[in-house]
Amino acid sequence: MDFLVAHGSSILFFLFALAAVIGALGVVTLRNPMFGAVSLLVTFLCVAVLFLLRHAEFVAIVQIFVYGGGIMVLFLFVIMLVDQHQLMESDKYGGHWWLAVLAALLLAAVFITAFLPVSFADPPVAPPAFSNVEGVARGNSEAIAWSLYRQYLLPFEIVSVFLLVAMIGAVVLGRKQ
Amino acid sequence: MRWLWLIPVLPFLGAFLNGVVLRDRLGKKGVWMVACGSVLAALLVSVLAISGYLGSEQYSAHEPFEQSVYEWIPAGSMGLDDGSFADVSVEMGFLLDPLSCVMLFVVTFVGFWIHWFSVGYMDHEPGFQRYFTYLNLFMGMMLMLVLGNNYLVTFVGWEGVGLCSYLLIGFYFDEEFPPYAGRKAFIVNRVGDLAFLAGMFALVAHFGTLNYEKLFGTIEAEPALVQGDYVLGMTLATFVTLALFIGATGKSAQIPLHVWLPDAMAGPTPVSALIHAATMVTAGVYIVVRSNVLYQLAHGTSELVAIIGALTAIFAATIGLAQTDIKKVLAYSTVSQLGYMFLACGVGAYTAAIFHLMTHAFFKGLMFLGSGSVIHAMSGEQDMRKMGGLKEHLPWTYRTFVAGTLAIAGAPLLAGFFSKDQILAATWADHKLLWVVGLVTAGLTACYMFRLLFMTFHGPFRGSEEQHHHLHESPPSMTIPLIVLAVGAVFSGYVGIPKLGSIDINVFDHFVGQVVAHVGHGEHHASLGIELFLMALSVVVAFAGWWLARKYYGGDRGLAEGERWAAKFPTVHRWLFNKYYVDEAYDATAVRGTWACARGLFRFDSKFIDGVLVNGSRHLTVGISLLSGFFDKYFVDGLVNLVGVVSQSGSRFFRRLQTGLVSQYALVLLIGMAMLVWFYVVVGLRR
Amino acid sequence: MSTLLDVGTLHYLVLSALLFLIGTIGIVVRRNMITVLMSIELVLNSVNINLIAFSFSHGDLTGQIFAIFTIAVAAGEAAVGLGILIALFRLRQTTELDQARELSG
Amino acid sequence: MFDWIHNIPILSVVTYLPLVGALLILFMNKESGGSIRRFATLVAFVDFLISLPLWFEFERTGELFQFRESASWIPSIGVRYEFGIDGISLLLVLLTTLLGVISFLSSWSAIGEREKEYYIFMLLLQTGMLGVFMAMDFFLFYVFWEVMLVPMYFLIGIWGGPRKLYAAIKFFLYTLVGSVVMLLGVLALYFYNSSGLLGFEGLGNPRTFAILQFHEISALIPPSMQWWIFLAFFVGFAIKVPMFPFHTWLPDAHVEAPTAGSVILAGVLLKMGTYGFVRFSLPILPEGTRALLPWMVALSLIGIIYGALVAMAQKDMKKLVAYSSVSHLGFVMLGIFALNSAGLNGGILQMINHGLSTGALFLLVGVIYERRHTRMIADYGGLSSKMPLFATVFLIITMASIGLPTLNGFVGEFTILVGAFSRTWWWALVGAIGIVLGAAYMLWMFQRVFFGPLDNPDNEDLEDLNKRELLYLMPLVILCFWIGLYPKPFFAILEKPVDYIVRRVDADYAANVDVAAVTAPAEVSE
Repeated sequence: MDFLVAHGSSILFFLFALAAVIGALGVVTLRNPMFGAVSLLVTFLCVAVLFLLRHAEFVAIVQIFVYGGGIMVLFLFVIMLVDQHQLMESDKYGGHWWLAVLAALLLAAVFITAFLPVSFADPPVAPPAFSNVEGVARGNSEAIAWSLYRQYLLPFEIVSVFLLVAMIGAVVLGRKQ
Repeated sequence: MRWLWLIPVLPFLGAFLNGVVLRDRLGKKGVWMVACGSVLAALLVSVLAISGYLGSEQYSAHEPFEQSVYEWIPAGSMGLDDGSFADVSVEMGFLLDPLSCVMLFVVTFVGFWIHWFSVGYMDHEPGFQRYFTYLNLFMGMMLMLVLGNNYLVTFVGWEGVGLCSYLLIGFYFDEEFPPYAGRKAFIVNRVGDLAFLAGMFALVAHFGTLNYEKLFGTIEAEPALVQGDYVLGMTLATFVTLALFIGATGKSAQIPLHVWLPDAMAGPTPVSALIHAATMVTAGVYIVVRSNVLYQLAHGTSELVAIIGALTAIFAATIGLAQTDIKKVLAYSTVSQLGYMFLACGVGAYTAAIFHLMTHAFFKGLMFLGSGSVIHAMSGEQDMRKMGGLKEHLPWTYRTFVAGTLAIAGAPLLAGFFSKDQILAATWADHKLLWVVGLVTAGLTACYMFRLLFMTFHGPFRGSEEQHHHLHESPPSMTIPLIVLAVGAVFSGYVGIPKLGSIDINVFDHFVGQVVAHVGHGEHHASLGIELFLMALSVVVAFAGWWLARKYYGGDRGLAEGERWAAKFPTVHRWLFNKYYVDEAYDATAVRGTWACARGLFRFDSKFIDGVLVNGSRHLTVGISLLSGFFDKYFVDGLVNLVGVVSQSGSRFFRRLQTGLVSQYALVLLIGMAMLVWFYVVVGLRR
Repeated sequence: MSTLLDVGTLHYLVLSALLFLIGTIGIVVRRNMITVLMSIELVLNSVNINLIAFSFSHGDLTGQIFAIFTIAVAAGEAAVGLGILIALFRLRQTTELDQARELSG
Repeated sequence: MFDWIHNIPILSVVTYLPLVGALLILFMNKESGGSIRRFATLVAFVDFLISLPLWFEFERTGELFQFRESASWIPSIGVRYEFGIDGISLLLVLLTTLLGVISFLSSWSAIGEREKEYYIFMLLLQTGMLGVFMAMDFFLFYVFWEVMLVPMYFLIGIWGGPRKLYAAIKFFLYTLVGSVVMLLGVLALYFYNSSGLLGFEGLGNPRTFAILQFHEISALIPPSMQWWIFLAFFVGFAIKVPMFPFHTWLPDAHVEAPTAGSVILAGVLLKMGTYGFVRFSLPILPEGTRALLPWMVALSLIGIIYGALVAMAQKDMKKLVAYSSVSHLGFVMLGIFALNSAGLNGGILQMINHGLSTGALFLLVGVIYERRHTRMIADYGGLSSKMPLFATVFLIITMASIGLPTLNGFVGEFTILVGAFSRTWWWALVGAIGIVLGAAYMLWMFQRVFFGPLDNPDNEDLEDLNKRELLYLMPLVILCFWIGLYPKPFFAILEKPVDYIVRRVDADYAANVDVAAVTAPAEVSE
């Protein structure tokens, strides 16, 4: 029990990390995109939990709302729009899947060589910057709002314009001729 | 006198009304009433202004009346030749002194009568309103020219009359020749104007002003100012006078810029009378007399002026002997008489030059109008060989023409007699050789003028039957100006009766003499005995001229005698008839040269600058890329082919890279990314 | 053992790398465009994990802000990508990537 | 009466009004060409009306630069938003707004396709040009300088003649190369003023692109460096002027551009080069100017004669006028490099004159081009009888162009040549040959087009000028006469800025004038 208490967050991490990886593998391997989408949803939710573990509460909520809600619904709609029969690939993987796996392993090797020699100093508790607004503890959402609407106002506006453009683009693309 | 500025403005107003405001709205009558009315008004104001000036205190004090209207070109400050800085400014201003009085009167008086004559002459021509617009414009410009109180205002008129001359010579614009003649006149004049400008620049750069009174006052007070070394080994006076004289040769059709005037006869005949005989062409003489202070201080130029004048006089007179076109004869006669005036200027007889200018305006204007009347009667025919015996049909034209001919030939007691003799006397005193030239010219003048008279009015009629049927005397609107000018041609000489011993009634000399400075090279006077002798001699010479003309062209013998005479000297006749081939020579050198130059430069522009330099840099760029293309093709491709030959599977692999499959592109992306990350992270971390 | 259990930034990085690799393999090997799009979302998510991890490690909020932006961009990307998919489907009656070979050389 | 213009940022309003108009046109239906062109013309006209009060409210004897506007723009590199006009700019701004209205009016019938884009580009061009003349910050100047390049490129490239693409690309490349080299000069100045660069020491002043600051340090720049910067500026400006031998883009651009484009090109764009010399090269680099003076004058003189001679050989009216521009701008450059008040006064006035008369010539050529769709001189002849009014206006403008007294060209040319003569006598004489040649080629064209028999049957039913054409030609004709007869107001406006520039380049002048002012004070004040 002590072990559980002492390493609670670690255990949670491993659990959800494992689930996320399994979900991801599901996305890549499942033939039916409908199942793939569900599997992707699992990954999204698990990643949201992992965000929580790193004290990024606001991002976690956004992850659930946007990914789990918005994007997922979008995918499901499209999948339903497109004829089911067509979705079943005649041949699931392309011609060079082994090459891809090889390249991925290569990349993995690179990552490992990159990570191994580095040590990261992690703070034991949540950093104060995550919740402080001008030195007063308020909460993660307030801190993000404070930062987003002041320091990053221009990028924020640009992103909103970008979204507008994407929306118009999607509408134009999806329109019947 | 306060209304001096109104004099040039009135004709401008007429031109504006006729040309822009009314146009044809009031009909022909309205047009000529406006045109003639404005000139008449200018004439009246001129007379009032002149009389006002003659009665003013300024006149008694031998001072001119100057009127500044407004500051025209405040060009800004400028370093003068002496190192100081001055604000150069040119004003729009007018000047009334004895010289401009004479010019003013001649221009407005003769101008008015020629306007009147035109009403009848142009009656049946299209473009009536356009004609009078131009003519009024001309009057305004000419008045600016003679009234300006500085070189620049004079230059305005100078260029302006050039423009009007261009327009009026090219009046019959739907034919080929007149526009060409007009353009030729304008461009030849412009060559002269270039020199005129240079003279003005020198004056401005040295004195900072162009005002006549200020300039001449300064120079008269201190002649050394203009006698120092200036440029090209000339003194300032020489430079300026030379420049102005070149300008004058352009406007007054002197050698070598005389070629435009005979061609200018393509315009309507009253225009020839007004512009190319009485007024505009005398502008050169006017400017030389106006600048007499400078000319007196520039010996060399004065001599050149005299020589050019004498040369032109005899040169044009000889050409006049052989021409058959009635207006061409008169045109060469004008050139010749202008030569006389320059001869007078050159020998320092400035008043004589102006005097001759005035009398010439009367008798040459008269003769041009007379020829206009003849051409009118002959329905446009200008060739004298087709005329003859017109005196019965055109009695008034004949009578007035005789008066004019006698006047120009120097018949005793007519206008030309006095003015020409004054010039010859002054030349005798200054330069004997030039005097001989002048005297011979006088004989030639009498000869070709009587030849003209005989060929036109005497002998049998040689035109067609239709022309004969059509012959008629001109209407009174045309004969009245003839008579008025004939009176002038006969009597205008009496204002300048030469000084004979103690009897000095030469009003003109005293009047205009006021503007002649006495600083250097002045007029020499011959003694009384010699003067009388010279007079007699010139009468004899004129008589000889008449006798020659009478012998070959007079009576009822027609042209046979004259042609036989000409056939005796075929080379001479050909050269004279073709005007010494000067036009051809200019055409072959200057005109063609300029054109060749222009075309050559254009070719240079498109071939070299644009072709070689600009497009060359393009070609260079393209060339380099082509070179690298060749390199690619033969070297790199060669290698590739080698590889292909050695291993076909290899080349297939290369081709397969471009499958169009997104997944494969993504794969390549992935591999590339892996390598990049490896490079940055692993290699970078090691360092 | 304790180092392995003591979850730190390295763990997150490894997880992120794993998701990233799985995502890229999906992008490359799958022929169905919907799956490819979902794989792209996976990759973007792995990036977010990285950002959050480093944000925590450095004690700086910027990583979180950036993650939010990434999410927004991902949303836009999905919308446009799916739009293209629909258009392609109308044109070709298929969602398979090898049917769209306009880029073939 | 016009006090209110002091209370608003008048220069910005004048500059950006066309831009706003262009934005509004974006929202208009492209099918309704009529309302677009009316609206665009209205915008240009309002812009002209707003700019007019500047003429009345500009204090002739007041500060050098007036109607100043100043704001921080990019503080990290010291760029400021600085607007202001002196007398020279004032005249050019008014010329721009006036020619703007006129060229818009002339486009009504000339442009038939893609009208919406056309008017948008024209309005953008207006903004760019106005900004160039008003900017007092080199960076801002450069921005406007480049901004105006783009619409011009499209105007030639889309609405041009048969070889439009060639001409447009040539124009673009030429001017771009010029402006890039100019930018090098600007940067050299910038770094010299502040921190120094590439081995040379800077003056250590705060970083700035302010033109007046560069004027201030003109005496501190070493001569060798002035020489190089002058050369860099020269490339930029000489291409724009254009001076021999950088002129070959001009005939192509002029011939291919639509009428309004030619008018703007000749009337305003070419002036930017000469303006650059007056505003930058002379006052900032007096040493460099003096060192390269013989070369500049030589190129100007060659330009005068060469342009005139080449114009004589042209068969295409527009090309003839284009080469005549080379000649006329040679005069302007000669006046500027006479380096005295008379020369500069004349040079700047001649810039305006050339804008008016050559602009009008292009309009006139455009008028018959619209009717007959040919610009070849040989296709015409005897038009005087069919189009008397047109012939009259053409004649007046021709005379203005060849410098007939009482018309504007003469005042400019005379003043230029007086200035040149007093500097070195033969400069003026060589230059004056250009006047003779000018008469030759212009009259040759006039004669061949308007005189002679009307022998081409296609010309039988040509119509004379209509009301709209008269409306846009009349202001130019009136201005030609005004400047020809009473140019004093123009000289009065130029007096102060010209004095300022001459003082900077001619130390002799500064010393002498100041002495004169001390000894004889306040006698000639107005």
